[in-house]
This record gives sequence, C-alpha cells and structure tokens, in this order.
Amino acid sequence: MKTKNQVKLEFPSIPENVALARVIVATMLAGMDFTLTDLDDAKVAVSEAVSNAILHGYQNRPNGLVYLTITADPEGLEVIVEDYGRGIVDVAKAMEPAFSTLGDRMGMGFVFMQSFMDKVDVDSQVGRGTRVRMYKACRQAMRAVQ
Amino acid sequence: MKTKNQVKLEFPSIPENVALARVIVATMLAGMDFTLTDLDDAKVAVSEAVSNAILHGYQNRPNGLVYLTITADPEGLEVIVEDYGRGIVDVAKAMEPAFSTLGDRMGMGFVFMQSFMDKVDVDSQVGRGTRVRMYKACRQAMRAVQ
Amino acid sequence: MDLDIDRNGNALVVRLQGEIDLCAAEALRPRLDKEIERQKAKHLVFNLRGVDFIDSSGIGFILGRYKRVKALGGKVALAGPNRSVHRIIELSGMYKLMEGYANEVEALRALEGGKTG
Amino acid sequence: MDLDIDRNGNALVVRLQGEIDLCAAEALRPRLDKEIERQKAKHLVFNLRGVDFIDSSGIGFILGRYKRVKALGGKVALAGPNRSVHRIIELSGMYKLMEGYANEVEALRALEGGKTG
Ligand SMILES: Nc1ncnc2c1ncn2[C@@H]1O[C@H](COP(=O)(O)OP(=O)(O)O)[C@@H](O)[C@H]1O
Ligand SMILES: Nc1ncnc2c1ncn2[C@@H]1O[C@H](COP(=O)(O)OP(=O)(O)O)[C@@H](O)[C@H]1O
Repeated sequence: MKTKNQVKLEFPSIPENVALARVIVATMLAGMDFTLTDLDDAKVAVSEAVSNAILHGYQNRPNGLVYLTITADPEGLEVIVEDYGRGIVDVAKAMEPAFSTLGDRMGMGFVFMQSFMDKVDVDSQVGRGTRVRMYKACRQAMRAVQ
Repeated sequence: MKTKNQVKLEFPSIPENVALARVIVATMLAGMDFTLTDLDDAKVAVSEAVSNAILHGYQNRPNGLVYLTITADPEGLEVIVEDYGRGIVDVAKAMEPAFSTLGDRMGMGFVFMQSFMDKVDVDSQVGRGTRVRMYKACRQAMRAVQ
Repeated sequence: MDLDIDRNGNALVVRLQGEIDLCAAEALRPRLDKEIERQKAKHLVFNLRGVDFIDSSGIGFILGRYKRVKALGGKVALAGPNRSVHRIIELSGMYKLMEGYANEVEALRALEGGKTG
Repeated sequence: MDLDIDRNGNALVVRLQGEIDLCAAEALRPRLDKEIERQKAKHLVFNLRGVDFIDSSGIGFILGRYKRVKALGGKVALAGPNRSVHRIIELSGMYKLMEGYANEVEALRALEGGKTG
C-alpha cells in the first residue's frame, strides 16, 4: 500500500454477503502493515456491522442495500458500513454489552467492533438508516504515536 | 444461491485491485453450481478485463475509477467491467488474437475472456470509455439447454 | 453447509466447519434443533476444530443451543477451537457457561464423568 | 513479492510465488531484469510450483524475459506449473517457444544437456 486505495461496495441485504464483506476487508488488509491478529479482528468487526445492517437495519429482508466503503492508506484502514433501514432509537443503549432488541441475539456486536477496532462511530436516524465508521491504525502508525 | 445477488464495486485504477476483483468473483462463484475449472476460468476472465481497464483504459494512471458489477442467479454469473478511460478505436480488431497497442503485451486478454466465458460483449467509445460484459452459465443451466 | 453429527452415549457431537456467521447460523439452527429433538440427546459437544471464523452470530447460535439443552438438565462442551475462535469465545464470556476442551474425546470423557459445567 | 532467485551453472532459476498478474508482473519485471543483467545468466528457468494463478499479464512477463534471453542465444524453461497454470500457458501458445518440465531439476538437466528449445 504505497498511497491510498478506496473501494466502494454495494450489495443486497442477504446473509450470504456478510462473507463477501469479510473477504474484501481481508484482501485489502493483507498487503498492509498489520498482523494476522489484526486481520482476524477486522474480519469480526466488519462481520458484525454488516450482519447488523442486514438483520436489524433491514430486519432480515433481502431487498435492502448495504454500502461498504473501505479506505486503506499507509496510516490505517477505515471501514464504513451504511444501511437505509430502520435506524437505532438510542445509540448509546444499543452499544451497551448484552443489549439486543432481538431475543436470540447476544448484544455483543458493538462490543466486538469496539474491542477489535481502534475507533467506532455510529450515526443513526430512526426510519432513515445507520452508518457505522470504524478505524484501525497500522502497526507503524501505532508506534509513531507512542 | 437461492435467488439473485448483485454486487457493485468501485475502485481506483491501481494494479493491486485486480486481485480484489478476482477474489470477489471467486467468492460469489463458490456458492454456485460451477466446477473448480469454471472458477479458474472466471478468475482469469475478470483479471483480463480489469487489467485492461487499468492499463489501456486509464493508461496505468491511478486516478481513474473502475466499476465492477457481478450478478449471480441460479442460471449463471454476469460480470460487467466498466471504465471511463480512452476507449477502443476498433473493437473487432482489438479482439483479434495477438493484437495489442502496447509493445510488451501479448494481445491475449480478449482471447482469454472469450475462451473462458460463454459470452463476451464489448461496448466502447473513444474518449468515453469501455464496458465489457461477460456471462457464464451454471452447469445445470448448460444441461437444460442441451 | 453440511451438518456433521454423531451420537455418543447421551451426547450429540456436532462438528462445525468453515465460517460460523449469520449466514451459517441461520442455515444450521433449524437443522440442529430438529436433530436435538429427534435424537433426544441430553448433552451437546460442539467440535470446533474445522471452524476458521466465528462472530457474535455464531456465538449466539451456540448460546441458543446451550439454553435449550440446559433447560432439560443437559450440558454443552466446546472442543478444539483454533486460537482466533478461542479468543472470540473467551471475549463473549461463553466459558462461564460451558467448558472448553482440547478435543472431542476429552469433551466426551468429561461429560460422561459428569465433570462439565 | 519476494524474488527467489538461484544461480545454477549458466542458468538463473526464478521461483515465482502466488498470483502472477498485472500487479506482480509490474513489481517483478525491473527486479528480474536487473538480476539477469547483473548475473550475466544465459538461460532462465521459471519454477512455477508456487504459482496458483496466472493471466495474460503474467504470461506476458515470462514472454518478455524469453525475448531478452533469446536475443543473446539463451533458452527459457518452465517447471512444475499446477493444472490451471499449465492450461493458461498451453492456451497462450508458450510451449511453442519454451519447454515445460515437471520440476526444476529436470528443467536444469535438459538445459545442461542442451536439449531445450
Ligand atoms: N444497522 C442497524 N440498524 C438498526 N438497528 C441496529 C443496527 N445495528 C445495531 N442495531 C441495534 O443495536 C442493538 C445492539 O446491536 P449489537 O451490539 O450488534 O447486538 P445484536 O446484534 O446481538 O443485537 C441491536 O439489537 C439493534 O437493536
Ligand atoms: N478497457 C480498455 N480501454 C482501452 N483500450 C482497451 C481496453 N481493453 C482493451 N483495449 C485495447 O484492446 C487491445 C487488445 O486487448 P487484449 O486482447 O486484452 O490484449 P492486451 O491487453 O495484451 O493488449 C489492447 O492492446 C488495447 O489497445
């Protein structure tokens, strides 16, 4: 990764596409200054965000569109997952561990995103949709800060 | 692949992204009624089309955008590669084996696309850009026709 | 995704493969629940040796089966996760509810000896 | 991409790895040409054992090196391609210009014996 690379994806809200999102992130990360654990981490984080867009945002209906924007530069990796689904009433509450509006879910999605990425921002409007922005700094960039 | 899945990608014209295009196509094909050889075939075809968009369309400059649309349904896989680059003066000539406008190239890109996919359509306008549409039918769909 | 299941005493051994995410969980859930019902198994062993990815949907899938089995007095054991899968299970707090073992045989031995949970 | 090169007699053995596409070809071309120059090698052996993908850009990269080496009276041999890589080489007509061998040792033996090309 010499300079910047920004890849934009658009795909329907079907569970099959969660794997696709992971594969793209993994491929882009592979050429960067990250460890294998970083790679695992980012895969889980993007998996959670895309699963949420499908399951919560579009309530598991296949006719929604999920937008994934991945930006890689020498400093780090930014992943943005957007849906135009139902939105989140109370983002702070949604991000609490074990909080879930679906009975059979763990409420660990946002916890994983926060554990595995350096930064997670959530922007949501009820009835409009949700935008999750996650950032992970490269090893070199991390050392420079310390 | 129960119904239809359509994934759209947009990425800058840098050689690193050829691998990304292959990975997406391979991932989408993996769940379909295709053989491993079909998978290899489709990877080569998309690799050729995306390489051409970068190298010929945008003359290997990194600031162009390549658009990849992959549509999978129970019948087969459609791959569309578009660039807004220089375009092709004579498409029929460009598609001839061994024809290349770059000295160090083989002129085998279109030959591979045509050998490895069931159908290849090229739409190009000089100064406007090029659109390559390729289609590969699933095994089941092939048998139904025979 | 194939569901690889074996009966061993009063335990059902479920060998999961590949990536256990939302998609896999949705596909596996109804089929495994039917098998648990049909085989009237008391305990469950998830052999995770073949799993190379899991996220919270996959963990939720295991947790849901745990709740079913536990309600009837059974136990769940997790066997052979790789390093990265182990880390996710750990982080999710699942090892507070069920024991982890290096492999399937150890998990079954512990269940038979009544040492689990 | 690392360039794994070995000198063997008057031949340079180049062990390619991974996916030989536009990106790899652009990265490898100047580095290999510099080595060919520096080592004044006559023949080239491409060991393709580690290659799991090649397209026309990768074939073009090999063909370009063939032209260089041939201009100075040398030969190029291809060793150990897997089934799918072999198929692409075949389709591109490259076996009309250079011989293919099961492995590096056989390729070198043929070059020494002067049986190539
Ligand atoms: N994209 C989204 N659209 C709507 N609601 C969401 C979205 N993402 C998360 N949520 C809400 O936030 C809650 C917590 O999310 P999360 O921590 O991922 O746990 P879980 O997915 O297990 O419910 C969800 O139950 C849901 O109500
Ligand atoms: N996307 C494109 N934009 C502009 N020209 C193109 C494009 N794709 C192909 N061409 C033209 O068609 C020719 C033949 O293409 P191809 O068969 O792939 O061979 P090669 O890439 O080896 O030149 C190229 O040399 C180029 O002139």
